[in-house]
Amino acid sequence: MKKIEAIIRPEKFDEVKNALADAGFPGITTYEVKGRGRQKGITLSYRTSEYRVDMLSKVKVELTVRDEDVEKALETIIKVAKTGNIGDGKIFVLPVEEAIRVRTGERGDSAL
Amino acid sequence: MKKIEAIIRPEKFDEVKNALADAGFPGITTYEVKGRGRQKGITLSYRTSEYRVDMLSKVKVELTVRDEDVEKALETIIKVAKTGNIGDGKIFVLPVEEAIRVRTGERGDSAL
Amino acid sequence: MKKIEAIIRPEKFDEVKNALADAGFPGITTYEVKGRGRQKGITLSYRTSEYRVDMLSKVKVELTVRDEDVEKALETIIKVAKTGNIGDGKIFVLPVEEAIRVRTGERGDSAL
Amino acid sequence: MQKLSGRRSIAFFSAIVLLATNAFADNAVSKVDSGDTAWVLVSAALVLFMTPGVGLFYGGLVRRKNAVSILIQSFTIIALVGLQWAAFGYSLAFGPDIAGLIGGLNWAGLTGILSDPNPVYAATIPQSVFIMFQAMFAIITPALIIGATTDRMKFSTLCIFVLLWSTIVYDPVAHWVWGSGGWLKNAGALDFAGGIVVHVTAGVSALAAAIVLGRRRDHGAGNLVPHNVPMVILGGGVLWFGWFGFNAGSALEANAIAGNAFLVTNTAACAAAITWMLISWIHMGKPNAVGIVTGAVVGLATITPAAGYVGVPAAVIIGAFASVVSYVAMYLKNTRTKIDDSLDVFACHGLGGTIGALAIGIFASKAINPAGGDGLLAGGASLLGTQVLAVAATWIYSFVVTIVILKVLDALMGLRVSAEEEEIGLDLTQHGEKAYT
Amino acid sequence: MQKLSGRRSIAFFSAIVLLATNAFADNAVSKVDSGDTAWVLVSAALVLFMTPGVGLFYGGLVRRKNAVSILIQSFTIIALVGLQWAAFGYSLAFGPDIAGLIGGLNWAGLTGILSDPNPVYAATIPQSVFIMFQAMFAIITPALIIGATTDRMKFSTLCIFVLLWSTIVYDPVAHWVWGSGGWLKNAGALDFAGGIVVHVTAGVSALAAAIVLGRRRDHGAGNLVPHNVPMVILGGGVLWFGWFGFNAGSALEANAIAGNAFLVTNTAACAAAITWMLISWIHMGKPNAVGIVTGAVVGLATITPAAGYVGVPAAVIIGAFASVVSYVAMYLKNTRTKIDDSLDVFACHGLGGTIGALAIGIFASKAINPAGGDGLLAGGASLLGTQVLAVAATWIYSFVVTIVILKVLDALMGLRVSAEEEEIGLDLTQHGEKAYT
Amino acid sequence: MQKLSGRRSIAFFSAIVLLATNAFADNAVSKVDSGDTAWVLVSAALVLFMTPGVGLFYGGLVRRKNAVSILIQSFTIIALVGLQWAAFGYSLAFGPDIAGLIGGLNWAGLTGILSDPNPVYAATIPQSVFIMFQAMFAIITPALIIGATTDRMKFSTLCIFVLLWSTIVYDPVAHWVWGSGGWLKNAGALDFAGGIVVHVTAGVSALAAAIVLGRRRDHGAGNLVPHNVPMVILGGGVLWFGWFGFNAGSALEANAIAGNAFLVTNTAACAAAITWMLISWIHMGKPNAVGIVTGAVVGLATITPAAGYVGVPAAVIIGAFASVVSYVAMYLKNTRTKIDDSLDVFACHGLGGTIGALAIGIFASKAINPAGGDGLLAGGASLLGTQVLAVAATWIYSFVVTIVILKVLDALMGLRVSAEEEEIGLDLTQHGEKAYT
Ligand SMILES: Nc1ncnc2c1ncn2[C@@H]1O[C@H](COP(=O)(O)OP(=O)(O)O)[C@@H](O)[C@H]1O
Ligand SMILES: Nc1ncnc2c1ncn2[C@@H]1O[C@H](COP(=O)(O)OP(=O)(O)O)[C@@H](O)[C@H]1O
Ligand SMILES: Nc1ncnc2c1ncn2[C@@H]1O[C@H](COP(=O)(O)OP(=O)(O)O)[C@@H](O)[C@H]1O
Repeated sequence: MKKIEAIIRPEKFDEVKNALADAGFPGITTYEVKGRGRQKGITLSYRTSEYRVDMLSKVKVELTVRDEDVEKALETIIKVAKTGNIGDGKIFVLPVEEAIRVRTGERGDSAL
Repeated sequence: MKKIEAIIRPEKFDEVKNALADAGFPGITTYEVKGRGRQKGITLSYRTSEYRVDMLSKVKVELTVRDEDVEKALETIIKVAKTGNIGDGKIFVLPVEEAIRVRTGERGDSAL
Repeated sequence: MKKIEAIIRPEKFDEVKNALADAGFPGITTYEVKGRGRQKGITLSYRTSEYRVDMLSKVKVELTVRDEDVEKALETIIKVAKTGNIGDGKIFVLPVEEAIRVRTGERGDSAL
Repeated sequence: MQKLSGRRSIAFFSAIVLLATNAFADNAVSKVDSGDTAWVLVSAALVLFMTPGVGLFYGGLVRRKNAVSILIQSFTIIALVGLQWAAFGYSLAFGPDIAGLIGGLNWAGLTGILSDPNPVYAATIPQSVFIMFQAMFAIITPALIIGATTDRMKFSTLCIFVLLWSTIVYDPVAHWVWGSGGWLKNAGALDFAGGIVVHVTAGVSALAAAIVLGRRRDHGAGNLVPHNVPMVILGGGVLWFGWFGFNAGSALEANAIAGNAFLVTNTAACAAAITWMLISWIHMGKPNAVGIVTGAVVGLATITPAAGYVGVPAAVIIGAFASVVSYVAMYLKNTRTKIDDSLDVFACHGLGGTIGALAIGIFASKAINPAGGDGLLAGGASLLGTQVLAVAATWIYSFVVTIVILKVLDALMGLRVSAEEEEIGLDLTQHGEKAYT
Repeated sequence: MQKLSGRRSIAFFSAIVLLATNAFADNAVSKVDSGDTAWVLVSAALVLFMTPGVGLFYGGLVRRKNAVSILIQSFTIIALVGLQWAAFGYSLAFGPDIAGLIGGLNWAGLTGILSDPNPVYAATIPQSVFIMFQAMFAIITPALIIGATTDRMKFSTLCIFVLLWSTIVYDPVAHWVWGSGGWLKNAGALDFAGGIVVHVTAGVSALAAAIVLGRRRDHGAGNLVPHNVPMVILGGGVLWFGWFGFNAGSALEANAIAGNAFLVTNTAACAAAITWMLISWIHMGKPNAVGIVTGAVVGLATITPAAGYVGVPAAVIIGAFASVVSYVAMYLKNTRTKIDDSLDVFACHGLGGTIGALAIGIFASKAINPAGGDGLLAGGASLLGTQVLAVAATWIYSFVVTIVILKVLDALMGLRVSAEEEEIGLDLTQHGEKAYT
Repeated sequence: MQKLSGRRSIAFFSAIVLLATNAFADNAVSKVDSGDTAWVLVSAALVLFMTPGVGLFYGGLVRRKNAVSILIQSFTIIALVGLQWAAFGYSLAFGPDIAGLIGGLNWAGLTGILSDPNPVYAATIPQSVFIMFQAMFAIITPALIIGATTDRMKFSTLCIFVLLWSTIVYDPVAHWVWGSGGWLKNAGALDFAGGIVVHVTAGVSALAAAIVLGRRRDHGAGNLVPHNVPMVILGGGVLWFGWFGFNAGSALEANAIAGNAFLVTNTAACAAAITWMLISWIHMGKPNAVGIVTGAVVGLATITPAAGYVGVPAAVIIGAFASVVSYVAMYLKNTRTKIDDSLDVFACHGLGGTIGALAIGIFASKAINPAGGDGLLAGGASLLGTQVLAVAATWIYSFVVTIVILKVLDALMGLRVSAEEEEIGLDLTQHGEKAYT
């Protein structure tokens, strides 16, 4: 099993969520995070001043999938999350040694 | 070392937290996340309409433990987090290569 | 590639963020988390009562780096995040199998 | 003077006294009654407070990314219309009549007319106080409309729209109904506190604006949920509080008519809130909190035109009936149409104002207000017809002129933000700010 | 008429004048004083605003998952009791006396009694205004109780409870103390603005309700911390603001008694807030913000019955003393009992109202209000006894009847939500809404 | 009595009547006018409400970790100064004059002076009402200062500072300008509603405090962004609402002067808000929401001293000009100095009050208020000089004495929290609370 961690634009989240479900990945966990990368940040203003905020709001979507499903999930996410502009985000793939369904105690792929 | 990531019902969090401490795992980090799985989501209403929210509030509890403690920690969590209903959550186990205590610079198991 | 997860004091975050950028690690993702460790928690008061809150606000900084950069990143974080008091936090290092830049589809080290 | 005035006797008597005590009088403002003045001053302040109240009510209903946007829109409208009113708005609405259609610009700039009462409108308070009380009505009316255009309208265009709309829609209609010589006033139309002038104009214009603007890009996606329900409830509380100034203040005296307006306002709001609660409980299995507050607002809007003319039993009927109609209208809008009147301004205010204005034709009674009229139940056959005329004229005028204004603005400066800006939210893109950090 | 009235002379004179100018008078409402009417109208609006204020104060104190629930409970109570009051509540409380115990239903529906003053209660304002002012007291009282039942009571049962409680507890006690012919009023009991009628009934009933309902499932777990302290402070600010209407409005005239009530109200609140701050600073090492606001509310509640009868020094003593007692009571409740009066309604209002009502028996002085009485310090020996009687009767009656109502409702429809619903929170389970998204 | 009084004639007449009807009069309070009393009672309540309003306005601007801190500071100041005022503050400010500099302690404790009007200050309302109206001014003034000291000042020291500052700065300056016999009043200085007494003292003292305290440790780091913009806008709405009591209430009668003050207050706020919006739009490319609210507050502060003396056109000029000056001052402070007047109290209130006070010397006209004066434009050459004198004296006195007080307190108990406490935030370290959980 692999864990896919995709950091995406918040405004793309609904699309990614739906695309993943359509592609057979209903199970996801999401975080509201702030990120910095190559993107310059945004300019906010307060009274007479402007200031740059370099930590931007992002959504991190996390899903653990069977080894053979990794590519499909990655493609699904990239397809809808991509705008072509800096700040589209990153995806990381990590090894997972075990998965357990709390309700039943099932382990391994069948717990996903 | 392994990292245990348990996604549980928010209302079970206090019990899990206490159970882990009792079982010898005081060190935990938690996230407020939203998740979707087999659970159908909940129905919210707004004026004359109902709508389904498929991303539900969950708590993710994360703890890094020594290899030999993994099973004990898993059992502890499952015991209290389980209600038997859909939405009880999932636990993932990931390999951890190194742990460091910032205060002392200690590394490895003793940093936990 | 390795993923570095550093759980630090919130008040140290700005310093850590800047130090990482200066050390050549602009790309980071951060979470607002709550954590418990050896730290006793803080005492809050409400009307006539005091109560201890054992889950304290922490910031988790996450960055994926090339294998050869791990030590440098760790040192950078430890140097500024350390106060010497209990509650300074922990750093975990996890293996990452793949990284992808959503915008371009690049993979591997060059996606970082 | 439209109101029952037990104080006329005192005013008359005071006049005699003044002849005798003239040597001691500084000037002739002695017709001013301090109690009435105190009440209308407070009422003006209360109505001013309603506009941030609308902002909170709306602000809680939108998503986090547009919260600053709608709150600052309502706040800015205070400033825009406040200036317009002083510059020429008051004069257009209440100035010397021109052909029953509009006031002359004689009082533009508000100089030289402030201290003495204008007995045509309010005989016992300085005209400055009447001007300010009316200003707050002119202000809140466009602030209601923004519930229909939220989440997608350019801030710059909105500012221009508000100024044009106040001038071309609000001021004329206010003149027709309330201005001395206004054609609807002359026809005998009754609108105690602005059911027609405020709620019908705002509600119908909101519908027009929603149609011209088109839907939000993610309309219907089911994620358009209130971001802050406590803020909605607070806004509802501020509105209820301020509405006493709105309705009971419209008596323009601190007298029994004001007392009646206060009482029926409260009662109608209660009846409407409970009715809405019960409908949503039956329809959806749970009593919806936002719905209960919405019901109260519908009740308050609906009783507004009638508050000075009807009694307690009528108030209960009016409030309850309005909730049913408004609920059904929202339901049909959501299920049968694609119109994105985002926060249901039309269903709340357009229908509320209409129902209330027509209800006068049924329930009004001279026993409650001799300066009012007799509706059907009190044997007055003609009033309902007049009310229908007034409402119909206002509907048509508001709808058509709003569409024209918006089409012109669309051509000149564009109405909507870009798709990307809409996705990111108006707070960041229009104001460079985030609601919460 | 209970109040000192320098205006009686004017009223008398006006009467003569009216005979002379009768031809010019529309009717006989000329006894209405516009200044008094303005003041009581405003006061009624202010007291209405206090109920959402209570909602905010309580709403900030509960956890996030129950915030909508308590806010909408307070809002809904406005609507429920507002209707009940118009239907029969006012008549039960203030209608023609039956055996000193209750008003008759003669005025049910509020028809035909609105325009003229009812000189028995307030000689210079239309009765409609008196009715509305009193309505707001009837509304806020049960809205105080929900601080004891929060986080676990079924919304449906709460609605029925409120209607029954208003009818069987509030209306009778209001009649006893304030109603013409009420047995406690006849006995000479004094309660200027509702220390007995409002705060004792609410506080003691809250205690009863907390006992009958039982504790929250996670009571004592130490995680019951305020979810939004700014909301608590805002609520406290709204309450302080509105309380001027509550207390100074109870003079029912804009006169020196109102001025005194305003002044001692403010002073007692200040003294109580500072006292609480100092106690918490000493006791816990830090001045607790929620505590400072709580202290102010305790001071406001405590001065309420006495506001029209005592002077500034007494106000300082009363406020400071009330904070000490309330603090100790909360501390003992938390450490020595298992009672879950969740937001300490009893300690704030039950004890506050009691202390204030008894303080009248000590500090009241006819030098301040000739229509009041003389307490111990002014040489009046009997007043304290009467006050003890009034408080004791109200304690017992409120406590017993509340328990009976709740036991009956428990049997009929159940009082508490299920354990699972309580865990998930009332917002989602009772209303299908989330406070913040 | 400072105000135009068409009611003097009535008062005189009433006096005659009273002779005739003396037998029926309870006492001699009949000079009290119920309408004026109602208005000033309400105004006092409105000004009280402004202090939590300032708390919200400031609370939204600070970071999350200091939100409770600043909100409870403003709340606590109500209690501290409310008590000080009753104990001796009122007497120092308005008591029998000593050498033009300060009032005597004759009225300390406020006994025996409450019921009758004090014709020197307000002839038609009980002195208790005047005392309370003035109390609210004494309260809000130090509550403005905390915008400069936020995020770093110890709560204990702040409490002592507020008590000392009220006593040594506010009370004397209030006496100079408003007290009977005050030297600036005698010199003919005009300050209708506190531009000098409130805004100049607060703004200049804030500047002094910012300098003495030094900067926040992370000042300039660019992360000092408002944590809750809706809270800022709500605070701005509450302030606007309350300011009608502040300014129009300062007429101390419900008359045409009050009406004028209400009107120009609203107009100046509108002009200032729009001006700020346009400047920020041009300067930064977007209309800043916090800026629009800030502009309104600047306009309200600036018109304050002039509200009873100038007309509508002057109000527009004053409001717009003040926004420009305040904007530029903030910009220069941020770019050219290291001063950390954190929430720009000086630029808003110090400059606003100064501009408004000087504007009187230019725009005032006896045509608007015979009890006022004639400025340059009305041919009055000397008034401007007097205003300059009053402003200059107040600047110097406030600045110097504030520095002295703070230096003494620094030596005795320390001004700032520790660096670590500042990092963690004042909510946790000073109060043991978190704003949101
Ligand atoms: N090395 C990294 N480790 C962890 N998160 C990263 C890293 N680099 C970027 N991110 C996350 O990805 C987001 C997008 O990165 P950015 O560099 O702006 O986009 P792009 O890859 O399109 O240039 C950042 O906001 C941050 O949250
Ligand atoms: N494949 C997955 N990857 C990551 N998180 C998941 C995955 N599947 C489920 N989850 C998380 O677990 C939670 C519970 O899952 P759900 O399927 O509802 O429960 P159950 O396993 O009892 O059927 C979800 O809300 C989501 O946060
Ligand atoms: N075993 C663990 N697994 C995951 N997170 C941990 C673990 N131990 C500690 N933490 C996190 O690190 C934070 C700091 O730990 P703590 O023990 O208080 O500090 P220190 O290491 O200086 O003694 C905790 O608040 C928690 O978020």
